[in-house]
Amino acid sequence: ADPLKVGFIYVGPVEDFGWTHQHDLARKDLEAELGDKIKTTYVESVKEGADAERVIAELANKGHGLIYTTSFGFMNPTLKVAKRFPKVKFEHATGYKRAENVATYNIRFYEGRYIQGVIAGKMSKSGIVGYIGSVPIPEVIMGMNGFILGMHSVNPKGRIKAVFINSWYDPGKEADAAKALIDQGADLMAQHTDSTAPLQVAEQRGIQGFGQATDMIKAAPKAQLTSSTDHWLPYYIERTKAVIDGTWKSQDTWGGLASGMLKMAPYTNMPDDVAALAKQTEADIASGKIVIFKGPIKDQSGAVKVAEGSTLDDASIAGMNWLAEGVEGNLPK
Amino acid sequence: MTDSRKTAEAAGATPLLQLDGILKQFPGCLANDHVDLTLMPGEIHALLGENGAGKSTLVKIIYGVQEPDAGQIRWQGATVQIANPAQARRLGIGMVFQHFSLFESLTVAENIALGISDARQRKGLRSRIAEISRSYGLLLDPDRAVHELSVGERQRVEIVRCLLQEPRLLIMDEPTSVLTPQEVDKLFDTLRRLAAEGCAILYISHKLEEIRALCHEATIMRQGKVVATCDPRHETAEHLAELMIGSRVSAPDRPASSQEEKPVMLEVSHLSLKSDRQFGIDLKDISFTVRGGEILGIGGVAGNGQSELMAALSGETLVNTADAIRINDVAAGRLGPAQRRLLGACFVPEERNGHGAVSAFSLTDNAFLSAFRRRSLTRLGLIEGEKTRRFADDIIRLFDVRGRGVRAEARSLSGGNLQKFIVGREILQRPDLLVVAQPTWGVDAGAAAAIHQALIDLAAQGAGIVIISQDLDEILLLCQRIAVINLGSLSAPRPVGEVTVEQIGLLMGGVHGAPPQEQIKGEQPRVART
Amino acid sequence: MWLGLEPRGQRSAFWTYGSPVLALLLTVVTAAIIFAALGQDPAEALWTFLIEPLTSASGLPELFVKAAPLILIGVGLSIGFRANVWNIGAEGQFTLGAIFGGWLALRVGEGSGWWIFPAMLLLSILGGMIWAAIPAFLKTRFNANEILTSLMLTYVAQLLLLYLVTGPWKDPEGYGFPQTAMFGDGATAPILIPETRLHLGVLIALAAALLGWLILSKSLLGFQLRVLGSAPRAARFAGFSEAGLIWLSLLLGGGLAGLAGLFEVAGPIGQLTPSISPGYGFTAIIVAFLGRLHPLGVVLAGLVLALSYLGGEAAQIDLGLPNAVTGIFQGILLFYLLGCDVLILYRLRLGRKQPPAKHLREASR
Amino acid sequence: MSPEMINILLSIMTASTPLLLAATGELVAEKSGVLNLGLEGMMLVGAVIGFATAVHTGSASLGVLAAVLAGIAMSLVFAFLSLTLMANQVATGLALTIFGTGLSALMGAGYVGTALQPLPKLTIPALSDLPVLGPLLFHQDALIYGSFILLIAVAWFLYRSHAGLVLRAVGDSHDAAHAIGYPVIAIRYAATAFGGGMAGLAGAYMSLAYSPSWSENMTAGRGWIALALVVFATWRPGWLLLGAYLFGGIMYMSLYIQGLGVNLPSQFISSLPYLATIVVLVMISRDRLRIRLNAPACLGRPFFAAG
Ligand SMILES: Nc1ncnc2c1ncn2[C@@H]1O[C@H](COP(=O)(O)OP(=O)(O)OP(=O)(O)O)[C@@H](O)[C@H]1O
Ligand SMILES: Nc1ncnc2c1ncn2[C@@H]1O[C@H](COP(=O)(O)OP(=O)(O)OP(=O)(O)O)[C@@H](O)[C@H]1O
Ligand SMILES: [Mg+2]
Ligand SMILES: [Mg+2]
Repeated sequence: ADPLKVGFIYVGPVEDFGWTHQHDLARKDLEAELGDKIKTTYVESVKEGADAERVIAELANKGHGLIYTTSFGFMNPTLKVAKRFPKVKFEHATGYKRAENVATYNIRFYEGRYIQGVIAGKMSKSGIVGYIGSVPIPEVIMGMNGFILGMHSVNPKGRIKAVFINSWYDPGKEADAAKALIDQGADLMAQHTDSTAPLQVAEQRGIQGFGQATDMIKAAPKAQLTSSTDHWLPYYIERTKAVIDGTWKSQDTWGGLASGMLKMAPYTNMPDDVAALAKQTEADIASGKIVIFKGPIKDQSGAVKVAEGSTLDDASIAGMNWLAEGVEGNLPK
Repeated sequence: MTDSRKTAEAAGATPLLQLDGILKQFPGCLANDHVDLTLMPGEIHALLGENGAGKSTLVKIIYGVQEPDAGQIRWQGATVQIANPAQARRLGIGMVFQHFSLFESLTVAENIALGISDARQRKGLRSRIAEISRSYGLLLDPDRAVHELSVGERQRVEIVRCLLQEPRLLIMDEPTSVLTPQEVDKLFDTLRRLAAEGCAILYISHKLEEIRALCHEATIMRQGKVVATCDPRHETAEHLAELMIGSRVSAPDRPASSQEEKPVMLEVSHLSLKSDRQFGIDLKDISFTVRGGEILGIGGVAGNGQSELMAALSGETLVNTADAIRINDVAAGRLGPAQRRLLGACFVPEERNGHGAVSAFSLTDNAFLSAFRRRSLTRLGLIEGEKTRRFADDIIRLFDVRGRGVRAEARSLSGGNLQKFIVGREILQRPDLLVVAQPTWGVDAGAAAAIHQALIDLAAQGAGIVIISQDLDEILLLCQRIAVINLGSLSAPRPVGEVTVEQIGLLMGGVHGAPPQEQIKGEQPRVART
Repeated sequence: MWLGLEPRGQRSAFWTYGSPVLALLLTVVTAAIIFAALGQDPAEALWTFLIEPLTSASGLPELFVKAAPLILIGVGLSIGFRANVWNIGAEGQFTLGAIFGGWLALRVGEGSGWWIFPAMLLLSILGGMIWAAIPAFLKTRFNANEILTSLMLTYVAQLLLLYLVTGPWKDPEGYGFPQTAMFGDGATAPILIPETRLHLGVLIALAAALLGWLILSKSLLGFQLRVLGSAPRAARFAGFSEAGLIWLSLLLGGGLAGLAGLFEVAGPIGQLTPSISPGYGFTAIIVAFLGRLHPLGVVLAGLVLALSYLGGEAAQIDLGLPNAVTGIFQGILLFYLLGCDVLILYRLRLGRKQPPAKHLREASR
Repeated sequence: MSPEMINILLSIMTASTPLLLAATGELVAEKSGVLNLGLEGMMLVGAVIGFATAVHTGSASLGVLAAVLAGIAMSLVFAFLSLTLMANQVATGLALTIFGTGLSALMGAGYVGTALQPLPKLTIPALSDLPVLGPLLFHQDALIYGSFILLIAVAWFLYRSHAGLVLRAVGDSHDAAHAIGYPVIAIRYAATAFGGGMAGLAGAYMSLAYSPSWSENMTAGRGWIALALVVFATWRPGWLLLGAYLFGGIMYMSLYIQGLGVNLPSQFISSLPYLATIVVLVMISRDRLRIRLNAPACLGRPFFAAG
């Protein structure tokens, strides 16, 4: 049979070394894995908005049987095109709307954040972590909350100073934000933006921090403690094979450490006991021994958000719009 | 041939400068057509010709600003290629441009330094400026910015810049059009002294009387060619004019000054206005009236408030009190140009390109520019193309505008033709009041005569006219009454017959004219020559 | 001197139209060379880039959908540029138009009524105008350079939109994601051809171009704008109000940009999100110049630019070329156009300037 | 002064330096009458070329040099179009920015994510160890010192040297300068090239010192702010320094106050630098007289030498 044509739509350039880069790595590996059973195509730097629908439709038009749309902003365009091409299968990353031929998938990034928080609780002397956020949306917010919960598990006095730079990628601004946070006493740096700038600043200023999306150890050999890294390949192999086999069904996948979609870069630049604790935490999250969003959890104002004894369901996590106690930052109301 | 030249040549002296068959072609016009010219040391040589005859082009070639297409330049007998002004200056050629080449934001000393290519010569510049200006009576403060200077002072900067180079040839392109009679006398003294010291002077002017008073020799050009050489001291002005133009120029019929009282068209009373321009002149308590059929002349040296007055009259700047300007008995001080036109006033500004006309627009569009209201060239906010074209065509026909017709762009017209077009556009709107600035500035005799006649005819039909001009001859020729503007104040208008040129000159000189001779102390050191 | 220029003294009618054609040809040649350098077959790459996008059934409608905002904004900008009013903040005005119109769409929700969409149009124009009124006010009142103020306001507008969609206007059922609810049917731009995305905005863009041309070349208003741009003193002399024309240019440009913004969010996008424009406001500047600041030229230019985007995507899908090729293509096209324009007023003279020929010198004796 | 204050000042110095470098170059170009709006494009190309060169050669100095040359090359494209072919300078500058953005993205694709060690700090023995002044003045990367030296050199050149006088004269009246024999176009080419070189340097600062990496559009509008700075400074070098540090300070402080937990949506705080630019621009521009006194009278006007 003809090879299955698999299309990928990226929001950034393939070389952004963050989000898109990880997807594209997986695409290449997928092609290597499945060989001549598939043929992949990608379109990079597709702007969220009117362009997305056109490009997705164009891929469908050109005979692609499976299309991965890899940014939240592609959600509605994906659904619109899916309606026009019922035979084509669509996979949309990070969204919540599904259809007969549209599945969704995402990674539980907050699990990695929790481990980072645990490490931070051990490593930070000032108890203040600088956290550079991109845009105040649930995915970023749950990361911050996961981080502080992890940190509080070993240091209940720990604090996060959060700054939103309102951009996913702006090295200059990220560097400035890192400096501002360090100048305010932060001695560890966490980031939910895609450039290596904050880690580089940390390295220059002689403090440490965490990478994002990929292993950034090369940019900050002395500063990086670990990094939560995205691994889309297992999912892509499974879903692509399902299309080839004809067993594909619409579903929602939210994979974490257990599924291998989230991995932690090596624990470096830290004492052995901290590394051991981190490894243990990682294993406990994967095994379900640690449930991250388990009560009691208070928000910034001290109001109880998750009661003692209860845990948050996935829907509440996915729509998280409050910052937990210990996070200093502001969300638009 | 003149006496001095005869003796010089008899003595076997080499000419300082010899031009041989200079040819310069511009697209669509042969600016210099095999021009020959010989200049002896110490000679004051006039270059005469109507607009566009090629005078400026010729001297720019001598000064290295432009390159001749053919021909030879010999300097002290040796053939030279003058590639640029710096080289000209090294040879000992200095030039004062028709349009000054000064930098407004820089100081006098900086301006002068810019004209000196040799770094060594710039050493001790200030003391040398002081020395030169003392010895020639050209007082200058080296630290003042040029934009603060009067036109006369600016010219002094240019002249001092040349003198510092110890020139052997000084070229002056229309130097007197911006000076008061007293300043002109002063300039002539300087030039005569320079000539006596052996410096040759090439002197361009349209003012024939001046040339007769100053120059030893004259070369007359027409359409790029040399048509005659003569000794101007032995010619009448009328003959010189005839040589220039190739035919007789008749003076316009003087308007009959009727005794009966016509209605007042323009009444300006106690008009005071702070200039909004950077280095503009404030208008101070200006009052005058103009009646129908009358032509009032406003003389004065450029830069004394003429442009501010023009702007105040045309409505381009508004005055605070509406009553300060009344047009056709309506208070108009707060009305803009459009409303003033509807009251019956039309205007011809001094600048043609970019002010009176848009150079990139066709003549049709330019006809529309200021006339669409009085000629009702719009309907429902749209331009009536055909009607506008007819109007433009009328202007071209009635005012003998030579060009490529109504579709030609304004920039493709020569200055004189564009001026005729603009004057025609305003006159054909049948104004009750016409305010004209510099109606014939830089316009040759033929076109000037036509414009003068049109103005007189308009007055004869009952319109009131104000002419703001630096050209005293023009005012004396056309106007019944004359007033002089100086530093923003206007003298009381007086009938032309009752004032002498000297009186007018004094009014024009006012405060900031030529500095009094007494201030110049000490004996007059000679300019050293090599 | 290897390149001499000689003023013609008059616009050349031929080159007024010839120069963009020449620029386009030179761009195609250069693009072919770049493609070859990137290891592609130039002919095939050019085909993919310029022709292939139009061959599919949805190609032409998509071209117009992409071009419509560029044309709408470009027409407004070209009118302003003619008057020397350099509004480069159309991107921000576009955003405000979307916000204003989107506000009503969110208020009415699923409600219906014939008036909703027209009212959204008016609101979006108002929004764009308000954003453009700021530079107009700052320029006429304080003499502040509109290039810089309008540009800075673009960043502010984007942050405002981001604030709204992550904050107060966030879709309550959207899991906190940064976007509003989808607009209701009553608040969505009518589709002209079923099964395509060709929406009313395309027609309005073409109508705006026609109207813009009428205004610029036939009306008193357009005349005034052109005079202001070519000779500000002449405009004052003629009694045209400079401040008034600056206001008008900016409001017109802002209003059209706002309208374009609305048609994007109420058309292909269907909601407010943080990224509603792939830089239309900036691309429209190229469109305006490419269209020689002539509204009808802007239509052509808008289509050419839209084609370059579609072509860029096709080149990625079919040839695996990087996306940056599109930006380079656009930059080069604009460079060539600006360069070729010299031919309108000047004649080219190649070769070294000749010293006066001997025979000419002889003849001068 | 507390160590925190010193750190804040150091951060502001870093944020201000690219602005100062780019604006110094633009000042010289504008003084000669050339308005080059392509700063952003030239900075980006400088940033990517500088970065790539440093990666391949392993030498930051070579990277800086290459960035300067790249900036010059870009500015010469601008100069050819706007000076030789007399294209509208505003349009050409915009085109340069669009082109530079695309070109840098294309050239830089392979370098995203590559990390580089930042420019070494120049420590001056003994002096660098002084309290307060030591870290502020004697422990910086070379380009921060360079930005001061270049600004002083430019101020000296413009107001103390004859060549600078000629350059200002060309900007004041190109016709007069031509008439007395100065090669207007050549001088403007040189000034434009200097502006381009400085923009390239500013780009190199971004990619080699500020956050040593390359990413698409990494200058993020700083070229435009540098342009605004020249107007802000009304073309005077001293004020340029003040302006660059003021803006660098605002850019940095807008992030700093967010970290303090001020109760304002982050988007509002993020928009502060832009709003501040507008406010300052308005305050400066109100004084029309000063603008006209200092602005080069021929700014942006094409020149054609007849003859
Ligand atoms: N740069 C140029 N390009 C084209 N034509 C030119 C140029 N300079 C001068 N001309 C034309 O050459 C002719 C001679 O001009 P020139 O300036 O030498 O005249 P002029 O005798 O000095 O006149 P005026 O008395 O008005 O100063 C005119 O027709 C003029 O239009
Ligand atoms: N970029 C531009 N800047 C300034 N003027 C321009 C520009 N482009 C064109 N023009 C000129 O402005 C004038 C008016 O242009 P307009 O578009 O109204 O007329 P047109 O080009 O002849 O088209 P049409 O007659 O079909 O309306 C023309 O002389 C035109 O050539
Ligand atoms: Mg002349
Ligand atoms: Mg037309």
